[in-house]
Amino acid sequence: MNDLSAGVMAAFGLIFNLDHNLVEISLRSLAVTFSAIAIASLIGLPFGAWLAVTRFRYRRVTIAILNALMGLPPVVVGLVLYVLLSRSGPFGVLNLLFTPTAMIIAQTILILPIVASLAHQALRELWFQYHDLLISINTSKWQRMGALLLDGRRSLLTAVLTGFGRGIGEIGAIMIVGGNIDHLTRVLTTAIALEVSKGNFPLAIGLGIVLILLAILINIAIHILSRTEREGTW
Amino acid sequence: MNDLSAGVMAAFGLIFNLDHNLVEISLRSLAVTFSAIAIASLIGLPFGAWLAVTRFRYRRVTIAILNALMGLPPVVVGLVLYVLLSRSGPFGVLNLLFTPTAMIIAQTILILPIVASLAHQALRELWFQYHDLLISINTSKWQRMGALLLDGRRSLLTAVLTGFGRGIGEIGAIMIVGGNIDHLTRVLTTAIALEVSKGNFPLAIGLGIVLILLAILINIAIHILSRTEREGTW
Amino acid sequence: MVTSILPLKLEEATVRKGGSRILGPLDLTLDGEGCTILLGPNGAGKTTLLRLLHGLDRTSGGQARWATPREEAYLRQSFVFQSPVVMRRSVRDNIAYPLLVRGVGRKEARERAVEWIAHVGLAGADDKPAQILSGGEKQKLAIARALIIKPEVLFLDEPAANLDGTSTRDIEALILRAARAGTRIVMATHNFGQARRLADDILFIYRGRIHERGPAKEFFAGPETKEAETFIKGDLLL
Amino acid sequence: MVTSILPLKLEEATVRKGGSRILGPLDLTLDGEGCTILLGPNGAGKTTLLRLLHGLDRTSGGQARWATPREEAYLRQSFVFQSPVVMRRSVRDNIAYPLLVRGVGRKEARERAVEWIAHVGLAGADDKPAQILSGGEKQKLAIARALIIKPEVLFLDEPAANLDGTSTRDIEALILRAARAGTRIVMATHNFGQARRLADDILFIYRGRIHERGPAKEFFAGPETKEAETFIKGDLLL
Amino acid sequence: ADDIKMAVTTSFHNSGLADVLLPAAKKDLNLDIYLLIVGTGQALKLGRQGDVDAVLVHARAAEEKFLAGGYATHRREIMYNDFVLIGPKNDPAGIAKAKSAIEAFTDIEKSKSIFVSRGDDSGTNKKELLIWKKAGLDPKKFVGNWYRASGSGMGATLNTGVGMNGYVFTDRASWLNFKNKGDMKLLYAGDPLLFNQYAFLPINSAKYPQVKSDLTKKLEDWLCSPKVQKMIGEYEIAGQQLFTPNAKPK
Ligand SMILES: Nc1ncnc2c1ncn2[C@@H]1O[C@H](COP(=O)(O)OP(=O)(O)OP(=O)(O)O)[C@@H](O)[C@H]1O
Ligand SMILES: Nc1ncnc2c1ncn2[C@@H]1O[C@H](COP(=O)(O)OP(=O)(O)OP(=O)(O)O)[C@@H](O)[C@H]1O
Ligand SMILES: [Mg+2]
Ligand SMILES: [Mg+2]
Repeated sequence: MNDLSAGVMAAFGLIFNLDHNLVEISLRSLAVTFSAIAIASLIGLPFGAWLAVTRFRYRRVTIAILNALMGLPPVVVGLVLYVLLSRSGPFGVLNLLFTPTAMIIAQTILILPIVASLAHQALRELWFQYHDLLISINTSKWQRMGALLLDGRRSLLTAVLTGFGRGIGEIGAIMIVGGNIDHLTRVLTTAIALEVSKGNFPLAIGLGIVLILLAILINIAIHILSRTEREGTW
Repeated sequence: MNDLSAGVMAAFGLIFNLDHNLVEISLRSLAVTFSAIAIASLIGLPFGAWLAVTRFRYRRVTIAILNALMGLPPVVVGLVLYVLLSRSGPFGVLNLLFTPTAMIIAQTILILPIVASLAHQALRELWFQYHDLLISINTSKWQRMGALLLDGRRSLLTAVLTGFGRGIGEIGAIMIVGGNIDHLTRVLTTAIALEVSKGNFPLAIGLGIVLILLAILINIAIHILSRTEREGTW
Repeated sequence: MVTSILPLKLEEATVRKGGSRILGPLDLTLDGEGCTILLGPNGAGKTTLLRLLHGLDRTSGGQARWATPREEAYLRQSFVFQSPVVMRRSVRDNIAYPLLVRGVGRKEARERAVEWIAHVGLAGADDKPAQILSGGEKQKLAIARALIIKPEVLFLDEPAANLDGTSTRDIEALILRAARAGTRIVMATHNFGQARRLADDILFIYRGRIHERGPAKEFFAGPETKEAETFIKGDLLL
Repeated sequence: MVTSILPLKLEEATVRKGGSRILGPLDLTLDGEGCTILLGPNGAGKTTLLRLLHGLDRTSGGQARWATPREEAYLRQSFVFQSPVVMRRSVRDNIAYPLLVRGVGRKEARERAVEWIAHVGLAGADDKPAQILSGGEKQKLAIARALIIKPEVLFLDEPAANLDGTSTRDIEALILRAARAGTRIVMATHNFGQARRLADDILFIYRGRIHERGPAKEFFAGPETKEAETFIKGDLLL
Repeated sequence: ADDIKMAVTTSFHNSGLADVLLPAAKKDLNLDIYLLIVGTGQALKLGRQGDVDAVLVHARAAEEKFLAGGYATHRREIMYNDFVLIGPKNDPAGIAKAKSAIEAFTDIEKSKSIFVSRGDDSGTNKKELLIWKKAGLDPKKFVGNWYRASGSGMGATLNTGVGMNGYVFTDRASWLNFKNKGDMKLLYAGDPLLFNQYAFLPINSAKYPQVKSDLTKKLEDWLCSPKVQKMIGEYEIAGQQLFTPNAKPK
């Protein structure tokens, strides 16, 4: 219990002193996860829309697999990526291992199925409403996807935010491909793991509190900016 | 690359020999995550429904926080739980640390916000359709929640499956409160982490493949059983 | 029913939405028996008024009060929406639902639902998912669901808009029967023939206000206001 | 328009849903000009037939063929649904959308949408979110959205069900004008007055079949089949 | 069967010795030993919290502090092995020819070759920092990007080292048992400075009554028994002895 209160104190200490290290790793955390979520949204949202408007033979299986991929174990993703990016691997020449880029790639892989699957789920309901109309207007598949993405943008927010949450709290994959190297690839979660392994629980909990506060702040900010749940929307 | 193909081979070897250890830790993985998802669904689905049908002052903030909690960093959850369950912590007398029960608690905490938040998102659309009717029929809040949960059960599946995916692939929290003890709390993900730390990549990748296959199988099975996406549903 | 939930009184009631006043301020007392028909052009506020009376929309100013406590009042009234809302269930379960909500056992509720399915002319559709019904069939379902609780007040928003001649007649008969059994009917329609057949009195809604009110015969014989006259002419010209 | 997309030919066309045949088999040729009205009881299959003609439902047997390739044909027809579907956009953007889909620039599309908003009597609603429109207003939006592309064939499924007298007359005028300008009209309605005013010929649908077909005058004067006679009587009895 | 929980460091577990000792303990003592494999700091933390019955670690100074806090009843040395320097086969810093550990470290610093440190305050990390200190160098002041503190366990650090083709300071057991050796090999070993002592610390049951003192006593006696000491001495990987038992009989 002392560790918990000490953790809260540590969090306050870190925040109020704007601890130099804390700022650095927090910014790196945000940079990595924002990049990953941007890429994942760019691919995942249209894919989700595509899945919503397209009927094909193996659709159910595809959706089931996509759902399953939401649970991709981070350690495995990190490991496979490590093997691919390592000097002796096929992409070794790119020299990406132990760089933030590798971490972004890892998180993108983890987040993408989440964004795509939740986007599909959100747009399915809208497609159910729009189906007849959009077919009647003789829209192309691209136009249908566009209409869904545009008119359903509010409900896509949850998909993106879920992906963000998954990314910012993730550790298994980025630990392996990033290496948790000080001043290079250390982010909030890997720093926490390090403090845990040192037995320095108060600091670890303190960093954890900072991480959670950061996530909550960003969520509230985005909700306010996008005005979801405004009384007027329904 | 050799590691990858060796990993695939290892996976086949493990599966076809029904490796005794593999079966044990796979079953434990499933038992822990199924328990956690059952508890999280029992609480999270009704809570999501409640959020959909209730308008209160701090609703937006609550939703934003719930979204943020989807990204609860597993390590932090594990750590806080450890401090609470430790012998010198307030719940030490329960002797839960380093037991599957502790792992179930940890995963439940991680999964609950996901299930609740995605359930809310799924039911919001349905509530939009049902709103006038259910108010007109003079349903109580409980009856509204019941109607949404019953009629929206198909779309709740994604929420539950997302939670399942998060749980089965999770490692940060269960490592700390479970301890990755052989024959007691070792599950697929912690076994993978152990092999990675031994540098035994083929076996780690092999176990990872088993884990992913398991997740895909379960997803497909549930999709088939629940007949989502049947042509008839829309 | 021990005490009646009527009269319902509106005092200076207004409804604002999206920043502009779309209804009122208006005073209205609804009591006694019979059938009141709401007439008025598209967008006049008929639906809004019905929703206000039923408690689906709140007053932004003034008030709406039933003779009994809210709780009590809302249990004993039904509403049939302009575009029918059906639940993702079988036809039977849709119609039985208001009974379940009021504590009737599942078995009895289903049995009574089946009776009502016959009354509204949906026989044979018991087990169909309600979503696949045709437009008119959904409308009939909605009417059965409203009547099954034997409401004391029944609000209907263009319930026969999508019905064929025979169905319209059947539904009108059901409404009249309910009216005769003591149910207070308040209904919006664009069908003048229907208004003539059913109405005891007419509320002419125009630009969010009750522009004219009077017994049906007098209204159709010669309305007092110019707007109502133009409105009736609009239909006659058809 | 170089070649016409008409005639549309149905040959032994059937539609099955949920295991049972709900339409057909039926043969039908749709060509020339004018206005064909579909009449028939609730659940007869009018909506299904319209959807089949428009290509929203597929034949389960037999076939439906346009004179031009599918692609071409579908670009030059519109549909107004029984319960209007509106997109989560402003009224103007809803009406402009079919033009955007056909490659018209955003600016021009919006300008033409504004004209049509006036034509259907929605003036002033340009920037309102379409979802908040009243039932009749949504119906008008749907009609504007269908007419803005100047379709060669226009399908309407009870487009005036929720309209008041004046609006009905206005919309009928728009439909007649389109018909005179060469648009082929196919429309389902339960309003006999409307059918009389608009129809060149009548398709009487009964239990999923074309039970009777003929020029409007003759049909109303005295239909050939007993079922059609009963159906007309059902309306007259009102 | 009885069971106890013991926190051990990753480097001990990576050696594979546990796979030999655990079944033997089960057979001899009918005792299930549940191992918690964590960093040194975390292992001692688990002990301080009373969540394990004993710890087996290799960080002398930290152990003394632990004892002084009254968390363990005593400290019993069991065995030792040694630390080694591994690195790329072409050995850019030329440490293979170094005459002492200090010289090897200095060579690496001079050539600015990549060096991946645990950087996690573990026993291994503390020893590494001690050697830098003895060499008159301070990693905190290193310029350039060659000294990389990976902040992770032994296995993860080796993986990182292999991935970067850099030097890594590790214990012999972890390296020999490590599967992902890549292009790396053992380059320097043998300085007495690299001596790595493992000690067993049973948790004080006066502090935590739930601690199974009788069982830890039984285990300690067993570990120090001639038979088990011999087993430890005979444990080999690839023909190399990993540990030297050195328990003093009581
Ligand atoms: N949320 C809203 N914000 C602004 N205006 C609204 C909103 N909801 C409805 N309105 C406007 O209020 C007016 C009255 O709507 P109402 O649905 O009551 O009309 P109505 O008389 O039922 O018409 P109809 O005969 O077409 O069904 C309409 O012009 C509509 O556009
Ligand atoms: N998916 C489905 N499965 C089974 N039956 C269906 C399905 N969809 C529609 N039907 C049935 O087909 C019949 C014809 O429906 P349709 O909507 O074409 O009728 P309609 O003539 O337009 O009726 P209305 O005048 O009430 O609009 C109805 O009885 C309906 O219940
Ligand atoms: Mg209305
Ligand atoms: Mg129809």
